[in-house]
Amino acid sequence: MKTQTVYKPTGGLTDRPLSYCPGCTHGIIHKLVGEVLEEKGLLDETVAIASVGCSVMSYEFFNCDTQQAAHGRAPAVATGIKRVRPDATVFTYQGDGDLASIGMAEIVHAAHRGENITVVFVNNAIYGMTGGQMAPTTLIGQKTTTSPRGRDQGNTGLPLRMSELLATVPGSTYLERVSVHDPKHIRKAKKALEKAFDVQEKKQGFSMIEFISTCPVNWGMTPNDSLNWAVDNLIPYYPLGVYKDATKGDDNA
Amino acid sequence: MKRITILTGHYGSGKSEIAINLAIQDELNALIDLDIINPYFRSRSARKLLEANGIELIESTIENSAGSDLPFISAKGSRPFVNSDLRAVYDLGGTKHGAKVMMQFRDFIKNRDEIDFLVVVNIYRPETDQAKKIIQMVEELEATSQIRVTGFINNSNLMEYTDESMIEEGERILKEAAGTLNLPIVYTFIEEHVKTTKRYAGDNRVLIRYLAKQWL
Amino acid sequence: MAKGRIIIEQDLCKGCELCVYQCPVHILELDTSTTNAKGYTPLIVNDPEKCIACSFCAMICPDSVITVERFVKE
Amino acid sequence: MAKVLMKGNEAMALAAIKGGCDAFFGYPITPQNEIPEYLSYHMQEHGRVFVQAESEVAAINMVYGAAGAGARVLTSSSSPGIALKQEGISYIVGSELPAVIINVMRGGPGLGGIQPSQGDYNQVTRGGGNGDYHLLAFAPETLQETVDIVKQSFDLADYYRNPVMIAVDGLIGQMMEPVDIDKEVEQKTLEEKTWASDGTSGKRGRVNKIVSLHLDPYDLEKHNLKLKAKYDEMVEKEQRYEMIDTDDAEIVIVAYGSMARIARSAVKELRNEGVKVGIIRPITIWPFPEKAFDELPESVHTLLTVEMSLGQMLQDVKIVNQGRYQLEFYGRAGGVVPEASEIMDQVRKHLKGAK
Repeated sequence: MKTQTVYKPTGGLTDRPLSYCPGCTHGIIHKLVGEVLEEKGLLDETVAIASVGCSVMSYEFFNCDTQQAAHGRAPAVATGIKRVRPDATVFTYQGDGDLASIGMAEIVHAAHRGENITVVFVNNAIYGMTGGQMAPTTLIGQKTTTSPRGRDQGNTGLPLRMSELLATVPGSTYLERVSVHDPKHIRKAKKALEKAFDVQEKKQGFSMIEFISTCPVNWGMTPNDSLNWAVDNLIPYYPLGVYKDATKGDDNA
Repeated sequence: MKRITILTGHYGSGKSEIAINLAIQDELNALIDLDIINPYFRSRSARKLLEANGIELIESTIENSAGSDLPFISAKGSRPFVNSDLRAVYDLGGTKHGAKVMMQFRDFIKNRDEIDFLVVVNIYRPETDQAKKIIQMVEELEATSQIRVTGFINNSNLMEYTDESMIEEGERILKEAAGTLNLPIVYTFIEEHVKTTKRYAGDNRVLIRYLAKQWL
Repeated sequence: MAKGRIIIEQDLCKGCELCVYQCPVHILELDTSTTNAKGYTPLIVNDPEKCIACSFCAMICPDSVITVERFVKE
Repeated sequence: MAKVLMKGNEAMALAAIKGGCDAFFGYPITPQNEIPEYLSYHMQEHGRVFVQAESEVAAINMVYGAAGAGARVLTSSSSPGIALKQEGISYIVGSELPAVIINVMRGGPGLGGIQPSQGDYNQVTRGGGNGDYHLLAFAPETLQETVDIVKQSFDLADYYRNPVMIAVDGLIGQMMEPVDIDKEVEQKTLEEKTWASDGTSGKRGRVNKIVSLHLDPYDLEKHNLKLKAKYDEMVEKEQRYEMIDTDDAEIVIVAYGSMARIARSAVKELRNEGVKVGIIRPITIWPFPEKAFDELPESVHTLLTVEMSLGQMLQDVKIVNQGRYQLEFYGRAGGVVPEASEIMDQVRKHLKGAK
């Protein structure tokens, strides 16, 4: 019987097996980025900026030119590249420790300058690579190796909401928070990424897609339980949706 | 010479050296160094020399912190505007950014006729090597200081390489700018080593490099 | 009658089971009788006839080990 | 081409444009502000890039990005700002990228002061960032020499795929001097940057990766040895220095940058008095010009190192000296600029038969 391929691994990623733990949603997000770039025909004119964290090795996986950045500095590195190669498609791939903690100045100012880049922000509320320490995005009560009794507001403040924060920055253009916990949301997340790269192609400025992600190993859960935990705990604190769309003249969503 | 001379111009045009020379040569009461642009080579570093000549130095650093780069404007800077007995020279920092400090004193200036607002020009500075650039600079300086420029100082030089022909070339270009703006050349400053018998536009003065000598 | 089929890169599978939970027709499971080259218990299809070629398994798979084909009438 | 009168910082900025600098990323700090100010106005005229970053850390990482994309990039700062840039500098070296860094030194440690200093000698020559690395580091003396080196440095950075630092003290940044900005400088024959990660993998037919991560220690050691080979080449080819009045000298002053200018005045006066004194003036401070010390005549008995710091280059002089000469030191710190008379007193003190 004749067959038609309806889903195959994207050429946007290399053949190298991903270095992520079983069930980690980094892999899904990588795939979406690869698919969007491949489908848009942008792969061979793209520069990816890998960051520090579990995605430190992502330069091995994106099938395009890539530069590896120091912890938190990816938006500055992206700025340097985009300013001298304005026709290239430039995106950063950053986790929450990288973007929301050490790289806070770089992300805010890249948005503030309206850099015409796309940021893929992976928020799993924990430092994965270094062994499950508390991140700025860790939920109140969430136990990590540096919040062993659960994150305490009095000691560490409340979790940072980056999409909301960047929506207040006048220079940002498109901000959306998505999740990849089921096929329906994966489709939606892909649409969001397409939109973000559209914004860049049209030279409309700074776009960021925040992905609610998981960390089965450091959360101490099975992959599927992790997805459920994210749905039950992360999404209520980090609601999904478009936080800013200045392409519609919406400056402060 | 008017009672008050305010020196402005591009940085490196020689304002500070000229301010010190004028203060000493004309036995002025005060030199007001309002340079908020340069961290070194400011006329305030000639404090000892000025005081030895009985010239009060008023400057734009907080007292006892001469090494700072805080753009502090001493209230004492208004004295010559308020006290009509004082003869003084004001040394501003370079460019329109240096000239904007004059806004701080705008309300104290009683009689503009007592003030010469002179633009120091060295045509061997690339930013002021053509009449049109000099004219544009004058417009910018007037806009940020809110004071009308009353004349030029020709300080065209290449330091130890200066010769008569350079002063003449400076005068030629400066006259082109001055003619367009209908402004006089009030002084020509001539490097100490240039032994010339020629007469140049305006009052001819010898320039002694007090600051450069002090450092190197 | 199967509407399609899935092709699994067995040796790349990390046995995370996300696809197992997303499969609407419940035909996926891990083969706990063996381990693949990486040491994981790999994915198998226990009832291929029920596959509806919906691609949910492939979409959720973080390691891109699944290709989905739909049968088309000639 | 005719000379013009320029301020050091302004001259370095113009020299960078003449040297083919495509992009500048920086952050304000005294006493180097005229560099970004000049470039903020003039880079645009040449269709080039100027960005004032949010911090020195961001600026150097922008440099890293732009250099990785194949551009000729400049940043400038002063001592505490250079300290902040060390992270990025280490990455640039590790990824083998070219960049030019101007350091207009001021007094430290900490916030220090804004007066001229040479207190960054160790930071410049030993690196402040992590790992085994070196920068090709120049310490010019006059504005003409500074301008020539800035222009050349873009070629040198490209040739070695390594950052070049030009370390001048604040005096050189702030002083006025006539310069011929168009004076010809030696150029390198350079290869095309086929390694650049610039988003042209389509044309190139393969993807490029700019990375300093090598998780396998053997692999990383191999990478370090590759870098070492470049440093060895620099040590062999790039040592620059000037021998001043050393032919019959008994005492030789070792001084660089502004300190060498002051030493020159001292030597001129001492020579008038009949004192046999000369100067070794390092132009590169990394590699340290050890060859200069092999050129000294038999008549030399003492080396007097003078610095606007409390003895940092002195360590290199000690290493090179290997016990050959009596070593003496004189330094002022914190932004105090020694006068020629102080140097003269020191020389007199160490003459044979003195005391």
